[in-house]
Amino acid sequence: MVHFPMAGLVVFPLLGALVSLALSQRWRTLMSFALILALLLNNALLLLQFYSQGMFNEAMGNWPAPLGIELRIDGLALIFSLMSAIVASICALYAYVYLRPAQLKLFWPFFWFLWVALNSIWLSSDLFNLYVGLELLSLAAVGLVALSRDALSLAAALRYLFAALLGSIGYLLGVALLYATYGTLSLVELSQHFSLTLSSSVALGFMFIGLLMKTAVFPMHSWLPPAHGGALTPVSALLSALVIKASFYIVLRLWTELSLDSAPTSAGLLMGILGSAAILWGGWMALHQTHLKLVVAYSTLAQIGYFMLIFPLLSDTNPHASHLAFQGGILMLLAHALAKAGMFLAAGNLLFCTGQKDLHSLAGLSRYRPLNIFAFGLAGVSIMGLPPSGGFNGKWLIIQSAMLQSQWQWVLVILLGSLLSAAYIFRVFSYTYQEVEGGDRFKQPSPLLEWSALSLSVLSILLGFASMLVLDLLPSHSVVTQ
Amino acid sequence: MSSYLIFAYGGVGLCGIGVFGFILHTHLLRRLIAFNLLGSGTFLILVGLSQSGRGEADYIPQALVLTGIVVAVAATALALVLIRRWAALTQHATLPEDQGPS
Amino acid sequence: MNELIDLTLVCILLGLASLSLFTQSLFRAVMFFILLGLILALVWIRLDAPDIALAEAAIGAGITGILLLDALAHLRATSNTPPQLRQLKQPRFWLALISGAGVILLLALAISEPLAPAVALDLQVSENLTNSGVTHPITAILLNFRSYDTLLEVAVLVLAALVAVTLRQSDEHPVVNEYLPNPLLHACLKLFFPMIFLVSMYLLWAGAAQPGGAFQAGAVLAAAFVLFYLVGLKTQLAQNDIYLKGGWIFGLALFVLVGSMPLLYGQPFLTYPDSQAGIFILLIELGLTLSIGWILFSMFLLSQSSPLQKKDSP
Amino acid sequence: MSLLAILQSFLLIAGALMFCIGSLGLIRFPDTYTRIHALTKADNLGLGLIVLALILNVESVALALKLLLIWGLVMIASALSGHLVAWEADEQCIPLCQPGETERHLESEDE
Repeated sequence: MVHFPMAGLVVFPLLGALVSLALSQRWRTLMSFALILALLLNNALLLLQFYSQGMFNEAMGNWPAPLGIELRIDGLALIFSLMSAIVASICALYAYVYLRPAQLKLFWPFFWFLWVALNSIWLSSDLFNLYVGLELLSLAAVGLVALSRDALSLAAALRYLFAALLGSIGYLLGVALLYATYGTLSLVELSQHFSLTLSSSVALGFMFIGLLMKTAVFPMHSWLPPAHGGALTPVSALLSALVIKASFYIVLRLWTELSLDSAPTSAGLLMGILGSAAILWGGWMALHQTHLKLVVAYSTLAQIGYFMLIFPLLSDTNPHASHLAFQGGILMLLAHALAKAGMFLAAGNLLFCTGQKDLHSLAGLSRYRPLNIFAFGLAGVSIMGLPPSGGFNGKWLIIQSAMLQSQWQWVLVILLGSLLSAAYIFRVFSYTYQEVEGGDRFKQPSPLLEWSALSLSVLSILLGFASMLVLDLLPSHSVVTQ
Repeated sequence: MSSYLIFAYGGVGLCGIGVFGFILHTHLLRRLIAFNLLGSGTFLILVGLSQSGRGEADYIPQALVLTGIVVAVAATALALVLIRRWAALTQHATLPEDQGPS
Repeated sequence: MNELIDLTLVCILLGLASLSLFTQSLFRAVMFFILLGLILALVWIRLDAPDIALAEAAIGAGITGILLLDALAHLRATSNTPPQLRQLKQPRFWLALISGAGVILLLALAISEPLAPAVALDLQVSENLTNSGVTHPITAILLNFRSYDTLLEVAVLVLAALVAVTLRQSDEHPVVNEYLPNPLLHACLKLFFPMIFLVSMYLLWAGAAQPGGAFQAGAVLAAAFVLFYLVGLKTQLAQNDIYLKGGWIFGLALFVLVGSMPLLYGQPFLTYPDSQAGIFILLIELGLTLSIGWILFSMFLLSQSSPLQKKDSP
Repeated sequence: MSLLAILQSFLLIAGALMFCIGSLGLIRFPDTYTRIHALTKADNLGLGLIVLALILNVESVALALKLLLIWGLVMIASALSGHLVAWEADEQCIPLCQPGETERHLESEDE
């Protein structure tokens, strides 16, 4: 039974996909929720197994790497798997209430394939397997965006699809060069032989460009706001919270496993500059949107920028500081996943109340739908990085690391970005506090919708108190410098 | 120069042309063709380059390319479905931002 | 001499690629692209990769070509602006040119470096081939050593078909079977159908020891289904949602089932029982062939049902 | 150089020439019907010559029969596809070009 929990992360969602395609409506829903429960349980088992035996690998088909594909559970993979389990199950609950039956019927298989792809990416330590996982993820995400079937979301889906395809090919080009140079696809084995020659730099360059395009880092971001802002609400939450994290996760994995922190600092600097531009540009654009969901989507752009600031701070000269930056980045990623999912769900509820997309229509909601505004606000606290929240702890660790390495420019960027995010979130609030005449003319979302949004927001705050619990899962010096 | 390497360079050319076309064209079908060229170029590099390192057929990259081709076809089919639906709804085969003043 | 052939092939390849991107007529562009696929099949032969050549001819050129042509017929009514290469002042052109040239330059630089692979993976493949249940290395890699990749890849295919269903118009009528009422076609196809199925199954069977396998066989099967449809034979099966989706997931379900069986015996996911790997691989491949054929066919079929409303004014 | 080799190269070159002529016809002939004529006739003959050349070289009868089978199948397929193209062209009332006339419908077809 030792092999069960790890394979379960892939098998259960695959079963979910099969079941949701094959069964009739009632059984589909029932089985889907049963499988979600099974997956949550599975994650808990895996956590226990990890506590008892630490990091472990498993060879698919009993063929060890480099010949076969090995899955790996380490702290990072486990954190991301737990994160996706929590966010996905709450989003599924939300979708079950929110979507119309015809939409729900199509939502389930896409949702399950998305989860398969996410888990396969978190676990994989094989370059080509990551490519297949990425493609599965992109196609599932594109399908989810196209779920609402109107012209706007179709355009968004097409834009997203083309960006994602180009990104995947960039990644695959890099894999091709790396395989030709080192003769292996296993990340572990690659890290043993890796040296930063011309061809491997070119390979990594292509891979990073492709992956960052899929993550929507600053100059390659234009596909994200319409896709995330225009999709159905539970889909937006899934995309913003989880999907963009997957390609970023691969960048992070490559960077740390191949010890790129000892590479010339220009690469890290470039990533930092892109990140800073994303923070400022995303914040600025979020401040000027008139649609609520676009505000939240642009806020995602800005948040991606913070993750990028990890890279200039990872260096082998100061292991302590770079470890702080790594921990801070992971916390930011987690906090963003919870908070952004909560924010999107809350925004969806607000839009449901008013029936309009415009920010002006929010007037009066604070008085009549305080619970939703509260959920939105709690998520906003974490996004802005106010204490006590996961977002605050993450930002604080990154700032600490930047100060220790006296890279003050990043501190400045983070402070500016926080100001911007405070501005765009309070701007939304200011609309809701406007008094309107005519009393309560808003629709009332079902309590399940309200509470699922609130629970995610609360979790993002709780993360602020439980940060150490999460960070303990990471190896004490995950950025090992050989 | 081994024939493997020649085709790897051919793949490089295909990639370049593919990227050029992908960025230049606004017509979605042409963009899709460009993506497929890019994919074929990548596959050629993958097989050609790793075989030129060994000097004989290497089955691992060949198997990877087989997987890659199927994935590319799936992506192409998906893109075509989207493009058609988009064209049916809007009578355009380009994205709104590329349509320009008309 | 051989280099001369290779160089000629590369030149044809690049020429066709440019033509397929930059001819004015979209129809010709698609034609050049299909032609490119056929030339690529030759190139794969020259690269000692007959499996890929088969797949490229059947899937890359064949299926992609059919889908592209089919889409083209539906896009006729859209405003088709031909590529404007002469607008040199457009920043987009310069961006494209710089990116294209940059990619070529970087890749060429990277390729020109001498290679010294540290790991000899192909040796490991040939060492473990006897335990894999098949004698053809590529089938061994695809369905045993790296079967996890293949599992996810089949999921990608199912997903693509799923999007096609998602976007089907809700108000549409059932597929009108617009078959070709040509007596000669019917007569010849009756002759050909058994042969096509035979070829498909042969490809599947041969995959264990020679080039071939589930994907090539599936593509051939899909072609047979499309021909079935064209001559107006019963394709009512595909109208039924249950059969349609059941056909898609059959292969994937079988794969998952066989793959997770060893979990109950305390072995890793996707492990085949000792000395019976060959049978299980054949079983999975059979399921995959049927599903792949069905998926590719239903892609074609589903696209038939959403004809483009003709524009009133040009 | 043996007699066999000379015969083989003769057949191969002749076959390739037939393909060239067929392709030339495809480019130069004025309308759909004559183009099909060029393609189906010349290419079948070309393939036949090449198959003959290859048969001279094979060891087993089975292989020779396989080559012949390929030829036969391709002939049926090309006859069928040629017929279908002509039939469809006829359905769409694409006119036959009269001598001295240049193609008209093709320009409109490409748009």
